[in-house]
Amino acid sequence: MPAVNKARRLKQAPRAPDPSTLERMLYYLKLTREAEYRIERVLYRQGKIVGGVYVGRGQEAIAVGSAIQLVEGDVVLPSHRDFAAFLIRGVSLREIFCNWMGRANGPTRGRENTLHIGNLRLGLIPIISPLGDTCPVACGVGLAFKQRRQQNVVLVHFGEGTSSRGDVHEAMNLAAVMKLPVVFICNNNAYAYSTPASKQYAVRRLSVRGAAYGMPGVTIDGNDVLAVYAGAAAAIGRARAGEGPSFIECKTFRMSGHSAHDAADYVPNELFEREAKKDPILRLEKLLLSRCLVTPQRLAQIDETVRKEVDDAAAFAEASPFPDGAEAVEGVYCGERCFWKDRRAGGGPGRVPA
Amino acid sequence: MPAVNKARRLKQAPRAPDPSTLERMLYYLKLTREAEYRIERVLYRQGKIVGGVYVGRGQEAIAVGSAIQLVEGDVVLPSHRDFAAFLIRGVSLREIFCNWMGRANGPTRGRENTLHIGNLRLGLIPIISPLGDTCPVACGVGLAFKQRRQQNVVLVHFGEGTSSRGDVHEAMNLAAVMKLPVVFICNNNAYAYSTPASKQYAVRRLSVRGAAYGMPGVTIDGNDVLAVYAGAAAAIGRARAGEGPSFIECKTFRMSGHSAHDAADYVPNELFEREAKKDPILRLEKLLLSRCLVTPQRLAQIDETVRKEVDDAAAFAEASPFPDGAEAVEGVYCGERCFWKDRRAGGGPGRVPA
Amino acid sequence: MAVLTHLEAIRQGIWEEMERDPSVFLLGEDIGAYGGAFKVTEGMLEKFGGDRVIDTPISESAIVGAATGAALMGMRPVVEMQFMDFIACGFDQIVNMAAKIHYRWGAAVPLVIRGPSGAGVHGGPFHSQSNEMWFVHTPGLKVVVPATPYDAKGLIKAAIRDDNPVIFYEHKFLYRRIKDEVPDGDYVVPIGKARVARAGTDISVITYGAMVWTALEAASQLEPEGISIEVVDLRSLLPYDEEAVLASVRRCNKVILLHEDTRIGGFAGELAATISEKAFQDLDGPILRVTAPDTPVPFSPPLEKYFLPNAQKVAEAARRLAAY
Amino acid sequence: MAVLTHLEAIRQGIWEEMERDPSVFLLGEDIGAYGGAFKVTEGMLEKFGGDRVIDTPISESAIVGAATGAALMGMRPVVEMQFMDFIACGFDQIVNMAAKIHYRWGAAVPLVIRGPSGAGVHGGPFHSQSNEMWFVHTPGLKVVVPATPYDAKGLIKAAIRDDNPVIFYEHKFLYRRIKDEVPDGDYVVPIGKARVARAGTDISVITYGAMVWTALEAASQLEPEGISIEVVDLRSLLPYDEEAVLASVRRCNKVILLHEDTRIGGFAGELAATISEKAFQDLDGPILRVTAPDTPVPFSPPLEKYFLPNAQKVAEAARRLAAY
Ligand SMILES: Cc1ncc(C[n+]2csc(CCOP(=O)(O)OP(=O)(O)O)c2C)c(N)n1
Ligand SMILES: Cc1ncc(C[n+]2csc(CCOP(=O)(O)OP(=O)(O)O)c2C)c(N)n1
Ligand SMILES: [Mg+2]
Ligand SMILES: [Mg+2]
Repeated sequence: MPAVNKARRLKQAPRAPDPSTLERMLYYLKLTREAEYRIERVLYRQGKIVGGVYVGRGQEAIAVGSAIQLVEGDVVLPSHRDFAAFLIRGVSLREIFCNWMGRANGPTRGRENTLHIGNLRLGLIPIISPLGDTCPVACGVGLAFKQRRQQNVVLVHFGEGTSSRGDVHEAMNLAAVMKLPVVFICNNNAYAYSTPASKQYAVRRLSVRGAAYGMPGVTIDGNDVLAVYAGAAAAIGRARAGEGPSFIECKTFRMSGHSAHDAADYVPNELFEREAKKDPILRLEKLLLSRCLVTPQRLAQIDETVRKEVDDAAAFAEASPFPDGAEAVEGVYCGERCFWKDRRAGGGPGRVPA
Repeated sequence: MPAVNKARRLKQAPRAPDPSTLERMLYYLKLTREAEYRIERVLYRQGKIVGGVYVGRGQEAIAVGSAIQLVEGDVVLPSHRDFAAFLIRGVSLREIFCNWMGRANGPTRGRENTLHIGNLRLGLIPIISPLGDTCPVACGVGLAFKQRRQQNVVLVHFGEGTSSRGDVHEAMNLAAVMKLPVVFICNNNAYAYSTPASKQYAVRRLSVRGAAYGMPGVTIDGNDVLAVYAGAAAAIGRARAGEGPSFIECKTFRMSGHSAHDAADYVPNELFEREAKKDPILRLEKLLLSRCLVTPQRLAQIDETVRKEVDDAAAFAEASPFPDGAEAVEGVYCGERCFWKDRRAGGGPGRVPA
Repeated sequence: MAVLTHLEAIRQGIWEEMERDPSVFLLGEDIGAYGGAFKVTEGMLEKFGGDRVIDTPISESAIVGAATGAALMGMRPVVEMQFMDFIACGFDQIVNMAAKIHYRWGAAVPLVIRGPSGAGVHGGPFHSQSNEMWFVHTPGLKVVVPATPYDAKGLIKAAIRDDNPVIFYEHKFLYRRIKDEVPDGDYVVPIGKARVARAGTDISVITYGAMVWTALEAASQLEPEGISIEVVDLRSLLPYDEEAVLASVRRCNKVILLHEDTRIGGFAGELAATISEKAFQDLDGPILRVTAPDTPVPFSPPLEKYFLPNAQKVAEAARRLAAY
Repeated sequence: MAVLTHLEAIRQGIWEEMERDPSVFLLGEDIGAYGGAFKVTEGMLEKFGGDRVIDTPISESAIVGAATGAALMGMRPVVEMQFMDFIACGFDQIVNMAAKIHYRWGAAVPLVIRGPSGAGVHGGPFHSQSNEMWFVHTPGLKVVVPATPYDAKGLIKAAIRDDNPVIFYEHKFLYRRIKDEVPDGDYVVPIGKARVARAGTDISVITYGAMVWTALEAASQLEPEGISIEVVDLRSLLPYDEEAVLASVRRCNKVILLHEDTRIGGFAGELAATISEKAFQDLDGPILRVTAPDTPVPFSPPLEKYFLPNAQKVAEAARRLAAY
């Protein structure tokens, strides 16, 4: 299994990943795909997951190609479909499965579901359901970096539907005015629940919004992990150099319903078929094979590792206890005898495990 | 005194005003200037106006050059500095002064102050203090027009400071997606209270925001009433033709403090001096004289009329009674025995007095 | 008469109003082709067309503001919040714009904002809230909280016909779990009139929304113990039926205030203040509250269960009070 | 000891905290060169520099959200709302993002949102609101409402040092009208402890904010009539000092709940519920409320005067209650 990115300082990130990074990206793509599959298509259908289930099938390259570049102290605020960001930053699959299944030993101790997992040590601030709210929060993270003359960056992901919300506007404007080290990444997967992009905005490319605030705006192929990598590298480089925020529109497609209970009848089947051909995992596999950066045997190994990891996490979570109901009333306030003491998440970001 | 615009239907408004419209515009510019002067520099200082006093000195051309083109059924949502819009739509100076002075016979019966005057018969929806809130409301007005296949338009004014608020974004996006007949007019007077435009946004021209939503965006000289007229005419024409919203940035300058108690020490004196030379009234006077569309005698006449009207309104308001305190608890809800019955403002816009 | 679920009753109410009055139209996210996240508006796009069933971008503030603008023009917009939790994103437009217009300058704002609220379906902190008190505390609004299919249909019609902004809470736990006979044709349940859901003599349980069913369950449990519970279903919180509340207190002389919402600043406080001012002489025991504790709504089933009031908790309070 | 106005006491408290702790910084509209609409932050830009006194665009939601993000990074942002009325524009970020983070995943959110609230200066419906109840009803927040310069300084310090989001209400009517001796150096008034502003024996008036002064005025008026009023200043509403409230009720046995905020859903309800549950036996008369009526705040002086509670209204209620 590829090692986790070493903490380091980069003035300017390279625009293209080295071979080991390429393999790590493939691994995370596959791990994400398999883990989400298990959650959405197996555990949910078995009734083992209660509550909403959202997956990022088909759009995994966005989180992978961007989060892979983060270093110690950086922060990411993923959307509800950026599973890979959590893995890359160092949240274990076991933790994630426990959270999804409401177990006591999950990172939120059963208070939250899905990817609502925060960990400041790992530089992760989770989404909340009111969409767009994380964009201003990302600005504040960037502001703290700037105030402390820290060369860190913040990535914040949101869907094209979310781009309609006022908070996204206020945040992008604030970031531009204050020159904050924030990278705004729009995961444009063509639908917001049942609403197609044509009913969400009236421009050809959302990246034109960058210019409206005074920051670079680009539209890239979000299913091409190398394009994401390059686009994110440029934006991260700008941010680290103190040149301010950027906006990246990643074009992709939601290869699932909005959530597990949604059959997505409103999406024409041709679209699914057309988009399936652009699958980011297949594309990266093909590339690595063609460049002889990976062998078919190695691919099989990765698949095997991934399957085992997911098996392990699912089994671990299923065997984990539910919280005691009475815990519900604890830990509303941060104070001396903190409910969270042993797993305290506060106090600024720490280090990504080396 | 020039007659009020006759109600009529226009597919495409002419881009340049005829001579009688030019004189009417001059009249409204002067009437506004004089009325605001009386309020801010006389009555307020005499302690006869309690509460905040905001004026639009120097930027009167924006409301005049746009509202003058409205016809029966159109609606305008002015900013807190668009005094002229109220006059042009047919609110009397007496009513406005009574409102400002909290009198019982003012249009809000003392419940509201300043230009918070609504009148649906006259197609006027007032601002509320939380800035930007009127932009979504303007969309709803436009939506009703569209649903009813009514060829009317909506104008909504807001400051460049207000453009930072999420509601403006949500409204502009909604209007573009739904192709609503809304004209967004940004009164860019270089300051938001003490905050200069450079701390408000990071682009050279706010009009670039138009393109970000998929609507035309132009920047024009807001101190040139003819430029405003032409810009508004184009946008209104588009809207009436069902071609959707437009965005007009009117560059101007706030020739006053933010409010009457603000000496605006934060504005460099040179700026005031430079901007004073661009005064919209002087410019229009000069133009009309040079084209022999008005004589110096006629100008003096207008000044005299204006002074008398303002004298009359101020005297009327001063002589008007305050409301009875017990009225405070009436009319919270619209119902059968409505407090507002006799002056009912609801039920769709009516006609502009011919 | 047909047997309808809570959800179907709401749908039928909206449907009939749209047939009756061409100025009624719907605005919200995914309400058109998809029929709404809970399918309340299913079939309406086909029936009433895209001019009257409008899918919007994700922008709650613009949605509420646009509805207000249309209402000022004499239309009767009915806004769906996909979950009532997200009403916080359109909050300013509701409390500052829509709520205050009539008082400020006299215009009518016939606007309904409706959507699913409440917990019990493991929705976590952002798909489970009961946030009615923000609006109960905003003069100029009306706040409606039906408990039965009959009331849901009659009250949504009253809300749509009302000339004021009405916030209409639909409890998602009731949507498909509660069924009842509902008259086919037109009827209206007036806003502001409570209903005695069950008559009793010993203790009055005053409540609203999904908790009406909890109170009824507790009443059944207590009957064999010889404790007679009266259940008052408020139906609307702003305005609320003070007379009905006081009358029930005067009948039973003991009172429990029950809501799913959290405790501090919940509606029980308002009721307690009114009762302890106006029925002080009639009280034979302390006023007890049964509410959710003051926390966000937790996700995991055991936590959520602990969080929510239920029949057992009501019954315990009633036993304590009966013994007083 | 120096004699400071309410406003100066707040300024001094913030100033000292900024000197003490480099992670404290200010964010808001016109707070830098201009020193804030009411001049609370005057001189701070010069003293602490542009990295710590930051003028923002007009975007309350971004301001609150950014402050939350900075707080998560270990900073201690103090946000100014130019008027507390505009907090509605950042509402969702407060109630959904900031308030719930600690409960959801354990991080600390040391954030203060402060600004002028309240009526009495003819500010009209949007510069006069008392909207504290929205936040009192949001678990995870703290809500502080000082009445005296001493408390204002000590409580703003406590708020800044608190690891939770605190909403800090400054009454604009008190800003320059109230002066008092305030210790120069460092002291903290703990959040959650009430204060007996005046001891008495007959009737307890429980209140907060500017109304503390109204209660004291009423108490003076009633003294010659032989009615002894105790005035309890709550200082904070979330958490609030239940013990102090109950102790005062037990001393006086009669109680008036007073606030400037409107009635339905106001804090008096919460107090009434607690008292009528936990001090039921101690009450010798109905619990009376003196509050603003349920309307927006009107502009014109006679209307605003009618709207606001005052000493006369409190005294009348007290006479009624004394005669009970
Ligand atoms: C403010 C707000 N409104 C509505 C919702 C309900 N909702 C949840 S996800 C979603 C669609 C989001 O679309 P998009 O931003 O494109 O992200 P995607 O799900 O496509 O990744 C909606 C409407 C919400 N969570 N928050
Ligand atoms: C949401 C909101 N935040 C803050 C304020 C306080 N405020 C009133 S006017 C103003 C400046 C407005 O600037 P701009 O939009 O440029 O309009 P201008 O006054 O310059 O015409 C501010 C900050 C407000 N009214 N509403
Ligand atoms: Mg999407
Ligand atoms: Mg301005």
